Amino acid sequence: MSKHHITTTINNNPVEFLCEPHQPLLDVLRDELGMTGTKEGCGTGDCGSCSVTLDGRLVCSCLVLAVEAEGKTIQTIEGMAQGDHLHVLQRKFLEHAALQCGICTPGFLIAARALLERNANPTEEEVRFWLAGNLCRCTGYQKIIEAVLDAAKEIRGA
Amino acid sequence: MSVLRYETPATVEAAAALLASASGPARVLAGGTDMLVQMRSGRVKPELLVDVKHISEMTSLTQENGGWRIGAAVNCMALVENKAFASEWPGVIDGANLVGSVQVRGRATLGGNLCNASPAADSVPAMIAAGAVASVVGPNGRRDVPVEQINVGPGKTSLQKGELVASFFLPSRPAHSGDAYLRFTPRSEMDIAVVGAGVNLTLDAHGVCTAARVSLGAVAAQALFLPEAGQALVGTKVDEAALDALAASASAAAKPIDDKRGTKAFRIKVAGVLAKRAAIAALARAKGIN
Amino acid sequence: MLTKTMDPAKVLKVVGTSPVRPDGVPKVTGQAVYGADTILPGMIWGKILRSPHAHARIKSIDTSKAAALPGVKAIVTGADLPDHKFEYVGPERVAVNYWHMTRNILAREKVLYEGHAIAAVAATTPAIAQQALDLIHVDYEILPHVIDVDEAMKPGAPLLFEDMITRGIEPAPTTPSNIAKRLEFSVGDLAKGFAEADEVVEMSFTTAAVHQGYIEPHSCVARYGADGQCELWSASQGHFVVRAYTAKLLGMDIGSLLVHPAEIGGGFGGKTVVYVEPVAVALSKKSGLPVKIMMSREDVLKATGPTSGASMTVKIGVTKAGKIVAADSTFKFQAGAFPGSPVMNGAMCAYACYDIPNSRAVGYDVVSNRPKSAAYRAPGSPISAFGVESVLDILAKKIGMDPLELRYKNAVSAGSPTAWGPKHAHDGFKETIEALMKHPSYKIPLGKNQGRGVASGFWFNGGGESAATLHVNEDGSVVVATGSMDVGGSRASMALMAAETLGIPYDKVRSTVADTASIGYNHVTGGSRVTYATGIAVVQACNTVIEDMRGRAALTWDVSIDDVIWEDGHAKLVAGHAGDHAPLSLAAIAAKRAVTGGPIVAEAAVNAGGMAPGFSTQFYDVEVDPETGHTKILRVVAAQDVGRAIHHDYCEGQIQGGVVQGIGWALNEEYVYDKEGHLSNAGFLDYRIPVASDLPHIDVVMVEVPNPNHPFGAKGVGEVNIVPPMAAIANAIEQATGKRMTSLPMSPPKVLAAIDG
Amino acid sequence: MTAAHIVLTSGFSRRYTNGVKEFDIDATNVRGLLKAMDQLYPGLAEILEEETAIAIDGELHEVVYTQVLRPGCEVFFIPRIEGG
Repeated sequence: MSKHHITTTINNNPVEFLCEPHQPLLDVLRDELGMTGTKEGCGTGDCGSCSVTLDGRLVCSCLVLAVEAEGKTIQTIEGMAQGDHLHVLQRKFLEHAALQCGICTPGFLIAARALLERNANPTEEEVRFWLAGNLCRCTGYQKIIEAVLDAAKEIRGA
Repeated sequence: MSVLRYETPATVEAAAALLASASGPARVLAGGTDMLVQMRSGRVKPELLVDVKHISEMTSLTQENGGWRIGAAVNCMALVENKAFASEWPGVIDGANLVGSVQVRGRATLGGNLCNASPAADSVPAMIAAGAVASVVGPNGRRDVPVEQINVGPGKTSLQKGELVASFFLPSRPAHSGDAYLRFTPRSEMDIAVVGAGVNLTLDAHGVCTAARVSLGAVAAQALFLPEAGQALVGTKVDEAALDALAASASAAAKPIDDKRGTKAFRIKVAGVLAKRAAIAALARAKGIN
Repeated sequence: MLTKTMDPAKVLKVVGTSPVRPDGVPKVTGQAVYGADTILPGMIWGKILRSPHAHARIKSIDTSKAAALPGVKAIVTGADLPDHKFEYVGPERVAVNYWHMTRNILAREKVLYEGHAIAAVAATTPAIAQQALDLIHVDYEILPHVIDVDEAMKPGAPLLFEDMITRGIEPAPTTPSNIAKRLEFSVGDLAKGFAEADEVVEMSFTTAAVHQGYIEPHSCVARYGADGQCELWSASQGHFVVRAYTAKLLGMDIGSLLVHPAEIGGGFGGKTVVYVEPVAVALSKKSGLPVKIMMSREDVLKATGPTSGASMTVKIGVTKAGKIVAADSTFKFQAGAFPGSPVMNGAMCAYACYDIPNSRAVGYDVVSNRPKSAAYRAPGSPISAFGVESVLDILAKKIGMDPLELRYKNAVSAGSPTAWGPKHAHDGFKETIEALMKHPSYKIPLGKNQGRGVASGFWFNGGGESAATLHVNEDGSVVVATGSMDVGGSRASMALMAAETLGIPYDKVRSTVADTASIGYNHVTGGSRVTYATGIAVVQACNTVIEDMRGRAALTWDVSIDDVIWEDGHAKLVAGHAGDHAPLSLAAIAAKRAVTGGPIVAEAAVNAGGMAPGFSTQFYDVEVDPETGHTKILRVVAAQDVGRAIHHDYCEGQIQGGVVQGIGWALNEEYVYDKEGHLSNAGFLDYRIPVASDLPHIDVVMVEVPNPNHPFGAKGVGEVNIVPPMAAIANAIEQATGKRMTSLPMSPPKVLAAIDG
Repeated sequence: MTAAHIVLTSGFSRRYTNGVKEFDIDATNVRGLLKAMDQLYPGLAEILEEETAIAIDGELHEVVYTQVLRPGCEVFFIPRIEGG
């Protein structure tokens, strides 16, 4: 077995790991590095539950090979709060009951943060289309959209 | 998963050499959003992956003699976020902006979308309509190939062993030109085109169409380039009659199959409907109303 | 023994508000531990080999090459599980047949659907386990298969069970068939009823099998000890039922299996059964190591229970004045590979909203080469409602009556008869119709290619066995523990009910779900039963603690307990009683608990009855593109009787979730099988559940007609909301296009074919 | 003491009480009712306990011995409900 040695930065921490070339980044995060906050819902890039950012770009970690992460910076859900200070999106999701079972929530939070970093004043339509890559079966999306719009308002200081 | 070799060449020529010298199955890895799904399902079992994302020529987006040179490994989001390119080729952006989801577009590339050779690929009809030319690099040098000649069937391209697409060239645009791409999917996002239609047209000063390229996706073994459908618009003011002729020509050209996403009858009808609507959108853009 | 009922009109401080759920922070920070997140020392990975054929006899299984692969630690097949007698055990509707169940966990004589589990391997890495699966050789004798329910019922159809004689037919048939059971509910005189009708409509409908679509695939971790004691971390809707099924399938006694409730990533009824748990335990037993199994999305869609697809005929007669005089329907439900579709629920719920003097509902439970069906949100009711509520809409137009009006004229209320015997004991349905009649959006004018459709729905809601414990901590904070798995926020609801009953703030209550060794038996979290039944147990435990604390205050003040009342979280002397004792808070009493007798603990256990059914009436505005057949949902208003909303936002969230699942069921979701009986859309790309950009604002109206049998008037909320959407959308499409769609899903190709005629 | 009026579903009565659907039984709780039914049809109590739910004046319950029967109440034994 010929494992690759990969050096990355995950949630601003230096991280090194060994992995097989065929292993998706999602499996390494969960099974090798014990970071189980990123979830697998389909393994084929159709549900968004495994969303992370790679060098600032929102991606599905099930559709990225771990070897491709060499020298890159990764942000996962585990790094979203600063200690016990929740990110405004995390707070708004709780306040707006924007989660029920919560398996899709990490993916939604990572995707919503990527949106608000690009567009601090999105319309409801823009939020719905940006988050169309994240599937949720419990909530019917309504309260997720309200939570993201409310978070945007707070970030804008409106 | 058999033992898999992963290489990250720095030049297109090195990538071509790796592919040419591979004994077992070898594939280019650009965005990987189709490749990894096929590897996971076992439909594809490569023994060598050539990751081209470290090759600057393939990851850059530059203006070249009035047109644009797009690296085959530029991801769709980067393309969509480039304001200068997006304003000049809105139709190509329509296509790039419909590939999968935001997450998928963060990785998926025009080169990968083309060479995966899915008949329903969203960027391909728009690129064909735009008249894009692929720069193909192989063991015996480079050649230019119009995009419509790359795909020859589901999962099959005209590329020889060791060849890969390095970049695309979009020619400079004459005045009063506009392009658009529309697709039909049951969901508003996150879907594979049941039918796709790309139209690119140019008007003269009086609003008469002087040139038109039409392409359909997901209605044949590969994206279709339809010169006759384009002719239906040339010489007209792209009025209702011309649009109906375009729709009829598009429907006639469609050779779809029944599958889990749509029926033959549905695709034939909707091919015409979308071709017409795409032409209307392209017309508006050509007149500067967008 | 029901708890004493709070006065419904009493102003409540905490119940009805929307505090943050106790499991919220772990879920938004990625710390929550779901079925696949548990990691144990020395853990290895299990993978399951599944049948590539829809129907085949297993002649032999050769695992020798796989066993020789370095890193492989254990291999199991059906032979590793004990077999069971062929018998149906338990209630008729939900009868469990372990002979069937063990064959669905790991095939024995035959594989009955593509994806049917045959063998499983545990190895030191997932890759080795996958490689080992490819080395297992199975010798199949491929048999002809049948997928469609009508085809499966035809004489001469391939038989899944060569000896299956239809139950429920007297005298019993002599030849085997794929029809597992026939049932019938009839009341009154059909001929007389239809004779009185001015308008009669008879129409046939089909619905496609649809999956619950939970985003978390089935997953668990099992650790079987050398002493025969086993622990299981499982994401299920009922860890006590997982324990019972797994122990029975492994031949273990229940006491030696401890099941921890991992967080569950959605269930909707689909995780009230077991698939991977018995396999993981068997692999752990054989390997001596903890084993983790996680299904892929493809496994979930190919091999876990969708709800039935169905074929039905519905005939209803009404008078010009809008009285429904007769109804006669036949429902044929796909059960999948083993008997057990929700056809009885469907037959019972079909007319349950309406007072119909003469009615018959016949049901058939039919097996075919598809995964065994499992419960999906009000199982059976949405399927029969699609036919009944569509026909009612047609009849309303024929007699020129507003569809809400027709429903209102026939709506049941307390005392109305049902088709299965007992009279309704609760109101709530008319109120949902009135809510829509008064709703401003119901009068918004519609444009070209647009239409408005209405439909109603009924669901029983469950009660049953629940247990809860309450501990009072030294500082006056309390711990509420129940055995009811929490998906939709029930930990928050339990805390709300405890805080209100005890008279303390919500954030003084820590609400948890206890494992099977730490709490009394709790039935599944399903049937919308938890807030009702487990809520009753929680309030009873609180009342027991209140009695205890009143006693301790009386002891402290040297007065009789009858002179002490409990109010606003304090023990107080009855007004006007001699002596000037200041009220004693919970914290004050708890601080002195040692001298007044020791720890303050109470456990309550109930078999709750007196639950009230759920009613929902909804309308949908749609716009249909006449050139592509695409249906866009413009507006949704969903009214539902919730009794009393315990947690306002989570109650509303249940209704929004059910509506959107209904929209997916109506427009895009289906199983597409090819000629070889293989599922061609086994993934979230082509099994299309709704995405955020498909949907408008979903306007929820929570009607509150309290159920006096619950301390706070609560009724089950989780399920009835999925019953009306399909018919309502079909009715809206008919108004927009003039075409009556009778087959789900109403996908664009089908709608366009109808429009083009 | 007026008796409780007991009704079985037609399917159930066909299988276990050769078609007899309705009974009048003197009983103050479900335990007494089940014992009386068992006298009429030996073994019926066990089946009622395992296979049915009970509706007393329309209120649904699982079969529990201690459940009180109001004089003259209407009792239906119906199939048990299982939800999703």
